Amino acid sequence: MSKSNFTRRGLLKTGALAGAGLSAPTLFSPVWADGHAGYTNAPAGGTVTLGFNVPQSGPYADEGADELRAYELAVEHLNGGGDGGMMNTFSSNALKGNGILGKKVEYVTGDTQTKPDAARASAKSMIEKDGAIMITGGSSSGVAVAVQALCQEAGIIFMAGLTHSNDTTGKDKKANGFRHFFNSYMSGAALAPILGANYGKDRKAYHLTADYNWGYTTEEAVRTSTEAMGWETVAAVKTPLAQTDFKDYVAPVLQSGADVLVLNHYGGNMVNSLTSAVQFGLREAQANGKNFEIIVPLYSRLMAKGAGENVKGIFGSTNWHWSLTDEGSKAFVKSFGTKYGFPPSQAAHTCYVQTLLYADAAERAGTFNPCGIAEALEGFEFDGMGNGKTLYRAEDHQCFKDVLVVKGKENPTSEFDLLEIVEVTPAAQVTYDASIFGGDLGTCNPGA
Amino acid sequence: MFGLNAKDTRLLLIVIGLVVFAPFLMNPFPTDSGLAQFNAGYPDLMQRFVIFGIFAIGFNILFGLTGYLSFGHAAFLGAGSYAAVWMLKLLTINVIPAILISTLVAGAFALLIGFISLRRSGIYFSILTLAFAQMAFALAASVLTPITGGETGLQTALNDPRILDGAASGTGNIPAPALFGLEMRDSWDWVVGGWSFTFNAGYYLAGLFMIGAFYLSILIFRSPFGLMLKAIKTNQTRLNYTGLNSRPYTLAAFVISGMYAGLAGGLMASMDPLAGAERMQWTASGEVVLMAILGGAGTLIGPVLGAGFIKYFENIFSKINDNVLHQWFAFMPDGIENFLVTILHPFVGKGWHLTLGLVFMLVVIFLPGGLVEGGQRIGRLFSRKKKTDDSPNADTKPAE
Amino acid sequence: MGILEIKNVGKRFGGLQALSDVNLSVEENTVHAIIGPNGAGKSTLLNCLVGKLIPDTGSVTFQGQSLLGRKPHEINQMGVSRVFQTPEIFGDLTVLENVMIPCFAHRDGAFQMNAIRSVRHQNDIRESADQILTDVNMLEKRNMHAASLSRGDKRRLEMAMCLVQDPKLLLLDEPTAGMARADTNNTIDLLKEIKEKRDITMAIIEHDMHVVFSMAERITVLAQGTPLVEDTPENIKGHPKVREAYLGEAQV
Amino acid sequence: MEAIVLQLLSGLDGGSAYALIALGLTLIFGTLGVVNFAHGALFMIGAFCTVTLQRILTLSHTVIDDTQKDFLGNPLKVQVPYIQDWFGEATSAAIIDWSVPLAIIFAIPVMLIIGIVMERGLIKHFYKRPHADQILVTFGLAIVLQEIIKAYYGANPIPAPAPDVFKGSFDFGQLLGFEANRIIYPYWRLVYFGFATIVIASVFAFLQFTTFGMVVRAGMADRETVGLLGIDIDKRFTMMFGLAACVAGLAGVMYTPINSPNYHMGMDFLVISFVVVVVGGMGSLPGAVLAGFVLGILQSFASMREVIEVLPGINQVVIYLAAIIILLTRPRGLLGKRGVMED
Repeated sequence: MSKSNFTRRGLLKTGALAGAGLSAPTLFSPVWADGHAGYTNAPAGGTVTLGFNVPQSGPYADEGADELRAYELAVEHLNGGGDGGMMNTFSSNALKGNGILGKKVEYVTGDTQTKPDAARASAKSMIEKDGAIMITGGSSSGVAVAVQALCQEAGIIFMAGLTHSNDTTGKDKKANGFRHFFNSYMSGAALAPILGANYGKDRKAYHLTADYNWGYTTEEAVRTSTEAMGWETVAAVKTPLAQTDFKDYVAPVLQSGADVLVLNHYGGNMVNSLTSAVQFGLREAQANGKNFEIIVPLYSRLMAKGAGENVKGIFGSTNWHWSLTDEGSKAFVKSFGTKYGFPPSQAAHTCYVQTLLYADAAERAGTFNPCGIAEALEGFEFDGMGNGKTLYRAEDHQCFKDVLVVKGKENPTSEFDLLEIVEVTPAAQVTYDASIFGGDLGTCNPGA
Repeated sequence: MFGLNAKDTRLLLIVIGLVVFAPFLMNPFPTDSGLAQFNAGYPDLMQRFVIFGIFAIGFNILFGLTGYLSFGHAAFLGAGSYAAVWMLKLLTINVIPAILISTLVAGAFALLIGFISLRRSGIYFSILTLAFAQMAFALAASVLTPITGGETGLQTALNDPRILDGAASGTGNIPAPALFGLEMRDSWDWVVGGWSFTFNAGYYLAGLFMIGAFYLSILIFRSPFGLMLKAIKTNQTRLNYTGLNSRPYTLAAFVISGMYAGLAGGLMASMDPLAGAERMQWTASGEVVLMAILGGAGTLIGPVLGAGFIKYFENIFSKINDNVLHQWFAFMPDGIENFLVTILHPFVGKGWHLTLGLVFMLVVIFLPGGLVEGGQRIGRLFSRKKKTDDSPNADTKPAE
Repeated sequence: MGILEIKNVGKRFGGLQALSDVNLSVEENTVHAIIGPNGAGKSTLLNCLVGKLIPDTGSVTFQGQSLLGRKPHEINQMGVSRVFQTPEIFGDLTVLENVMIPCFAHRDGAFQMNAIRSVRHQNDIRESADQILTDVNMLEKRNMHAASLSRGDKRRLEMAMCLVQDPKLLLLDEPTAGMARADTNNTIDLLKEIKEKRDITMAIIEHDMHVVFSMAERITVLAQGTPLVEDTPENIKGHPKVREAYLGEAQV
Repeated sequence: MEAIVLQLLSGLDGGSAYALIALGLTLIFGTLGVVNFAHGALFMIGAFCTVTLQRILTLSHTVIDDTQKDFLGNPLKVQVPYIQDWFGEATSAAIIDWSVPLAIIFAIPVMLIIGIVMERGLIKHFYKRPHADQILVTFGLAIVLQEIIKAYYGANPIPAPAPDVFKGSFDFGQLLGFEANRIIYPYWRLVYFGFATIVIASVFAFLQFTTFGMVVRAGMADRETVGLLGIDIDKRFTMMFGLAACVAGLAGVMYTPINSPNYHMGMDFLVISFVVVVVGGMGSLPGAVLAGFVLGILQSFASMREVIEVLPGINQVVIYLAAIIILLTRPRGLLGKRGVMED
């Protein structure tokens, strides 16, 4: 006897069961009775529900709000509203602007609070209560890994939002989870040549690393790729995630003999550590007869805004930036900017693209069955979504595309114009072997 | 019945009834109606209600009876969760060992922390417990990553050894925690008219534990041991001059309460095999304090109500977005619709924290005894009415 | 050899010599009063007896066993009970519960998970609690909240809580402080009654000469931390040193 | 040696921030007997006074610049602050540059009013209520206050830089005879340290040498007796709350260049400030200050690379570990009094 793992309210919502209600109520009918579709939350009727699980409270709430804007825009475009955005530049032409597989797209939202527990609770309520067929969003790797595992269990597709740790498609990868965003390894690989070219191959680096999983993988990636070209790592100090003032960690840097400071920090940590580093004069300082330099491996425009003038001239990498001039990016910036009055962030971009990619895969597979969608996404090559030609690699469900190396702009013209693109590192240069981070994809789980 | 007096028996029966019929009570609105947003009868939230209920009941045994305000109780919840997930990884996917071990581990942890912290009382005790819990949190999220999975949390994996039943897996999917083959996530739906009610295996297992936990807490409240604990809260000086050393009593209460937290953590991991460090953070400890005070500290049922209330807000209010608001008020003229949406917007969705903060303030200002006092006031209102309505009847009834 | 022997006790707080060279012997089954002007060291002495303070010098023995270094609850377990100047009771609990708690506190002092003990045993305890409440005339108030009692009733309740443990020595710290004359007389009667019914030794610290002279069999006068004189009430009344140090100013 | 001097400086700097926040918390607890979980929120509001002033100073009108394009390709709209029209470019730039110090003047009345309104409107009803109720109501208030700020200013940090003259660092090493550039410390952090010292000293002087302060100190010791003397202690306590709110707010104003303010910065400081207050001894002002510096310095030394290498994770827990050890060896904290908050 097969039983359901998750209830499918989505089906009930459609009225198909209104008839069932009229006949004698089937007491304790195990849900497999309506499991004929063969997968969790199979949409019946004219709508399909997507779950947008983003941080709405806590320090990443603004990033979450931007993600939500992107999702709303994507839903509008999928349902045929607005100017169509990237649907017009997307290399696959499966999407017609009539929803997904002819079903109108609806969505529910939830608050991850940037805590794995809360994110899972929120995702579960979307699956169990609202009948969501796909969950997407999030602004931290901890949340992404936790929700991805949940979706695997439940038989739901997870399209990761902003998550940069190698683990998401490495050690913790799952067959039902997909990541468009780049990762620590790619940051390191893209940054190293640029750093070498600008700062020379004889440098001594001092790492400050946020003391949690993402910090570890980022430090390792940057260390490996910079050491490969001749840099020496003087020290790597772990800083508590909850740290607000980094003076204790920044103060000894100059004495250490290092001439580069790498801040493996994100979000509030990055804003505060960079502010401290600049206060301690590191940006102007001289060491070993060279100019002292600061590097922030993962940039985000929202955080750059928080750090204000301190980002000027500081190198880092980013997944996407609104100043890209390819057709896809231009179309997206135009429809987002017209609707909301400011340019989208990289988190918004990744979330928008993920939604479109999911819808497109469903169209091409001709089903909402997660296994069908996974098959359609695996090894899928596309273009026209920013970042040039992109591959969704089958082995680890990681996207491979161009990575941007950026620098804090010296003379910004507006409050959005904070980063300038230094180099677009081609995908080939950041591609790695899928097996190096371990982990086991498992098999796709359709639930039911 | 059950060795309880009539009043307590009634309370226990009410709690049993609430747990058994929760799938109906929590889903009062037809699935298709606009108010379905307020339905809470889905497995995850119902599980959370009873699990946090257990946590709050346990906390109340310490705080409600002895008055010792622990600000680090989440550490035991976290320790229990980690222990449970490790059991699921190493031993068997069956939840029974996980739940037992998590309770014991939390108990041992509580014994250690309690033994040290109970050397002080009042706020000094609170800060000691807070310090221990914050240390546990900070270390679990960073240097203990190999044991705890760090910030990402500890999860089950495909290649876990699972000594007892590891051979069984191999389907490419991680087995779900189960009770002798009954998976915790198994659910049955019952559809009646526009309503749909979900009965979830994990919920009923957790519910069973909560009823047991509640029954035990009534026994403790009514026992001489409970009397001693109340005496500690009221007047420790007198207790000492009565020949009693209060320390073993407070320590016992602390350990019992820590074991309740461990049980809650174990159940949480059994329902959903993940244990994250943020379960130990001070905000999580603060949450259970708020649950107890909000519901009514020192009352039997209060903490359960408080737990349900806060979890309801967190899970239901946070999901109401502008879209939903527009749907509700769609029948009104556009101007009024937009006006109402604008008014409500700050309080729902991402503003759920604001509403929660306001509720805390209102409850504590107007109902010093928490939600239980609110219930009593309403009850009194009705009973007064009843008396005037049918006083002859009331008089003939034997007094309890 | 008295039931309570205090030898050469001294206690110093910073620059203040609170007690010096106190020698005192309380005979079994007597009522012994300790009087003295404010600041004479009466309370300090009492606190040294019950384990709240540890004297710097000297020794305190009860039935031949030293009390020094023992905690209050241990001293209580040896058979010493204390009544406070302001009654220390369990305000949030009912009168009956207040009396039940000392019943549970067994002389062996072992911590027991009383939760799992039989109901029958609880009934025994309830009986002895009822008995002592009858003795102090409070049976009809057994279900009242202790905090809502009058001051006199609180005092009575506190005594009941001490007596239910059948102490060998009862220490009373100004048992009539702040009472109206009628209440004071009631308390004196109660104490006398207790004394008649039981084998009990009482040590009373008191301000009110009326109480002292109507009850005490021996009186020690304390002045500036040291005993001035110890004698029977009759002799104390006429003692010139006492008049000078104490009664002269109080004019009873 | 240089490392130790530097870490000591850093510790004193961190300690001054702890001490300043803990001082206000202790003032409220000592005078009013209220456990104020909203104190962190007051610190945060102080910081947002700076942001608000910044916003007011940069209130702008739009000028369309055809020579530049915005991100959508339309002509760039340049925001021109009104004060630029009034005072000219140089003066207005200087005013905006100095907005953090100017915010002190702005924050004092604002914080006083917030503090007094809070005390009269809410806190005074909770003097006689159990500490648990006080915690719940002030915690609720803290959430409400920070959510209001979040609704208006967003969750992202907002930069509020120090005036240009305070950028850069002071070379302590050369002063002490070390090599150049070995022991340097940012000017603004030194300003903050000096500011904290002055505020702490003024609060002590105020309580020590004014009649108002004497009455309040007497009230801290024995509220009823002071009431019996016919002094309206309530009014003075209200002022005390306003003063404490001011101290917290000013700490927040001056803190903004150190860390960009965000809406949850108060909560970040809340736990640590309670630990500081309790380690110092509940109700003891010198205790709070002493504990602030002790814990700040310990934290600083525990963050040294050499220390972390020997004891991994020590930087995460040192403050709590110190708190436990101090409370176990000194039952009432460093300088606490008997019987305060022990039941």
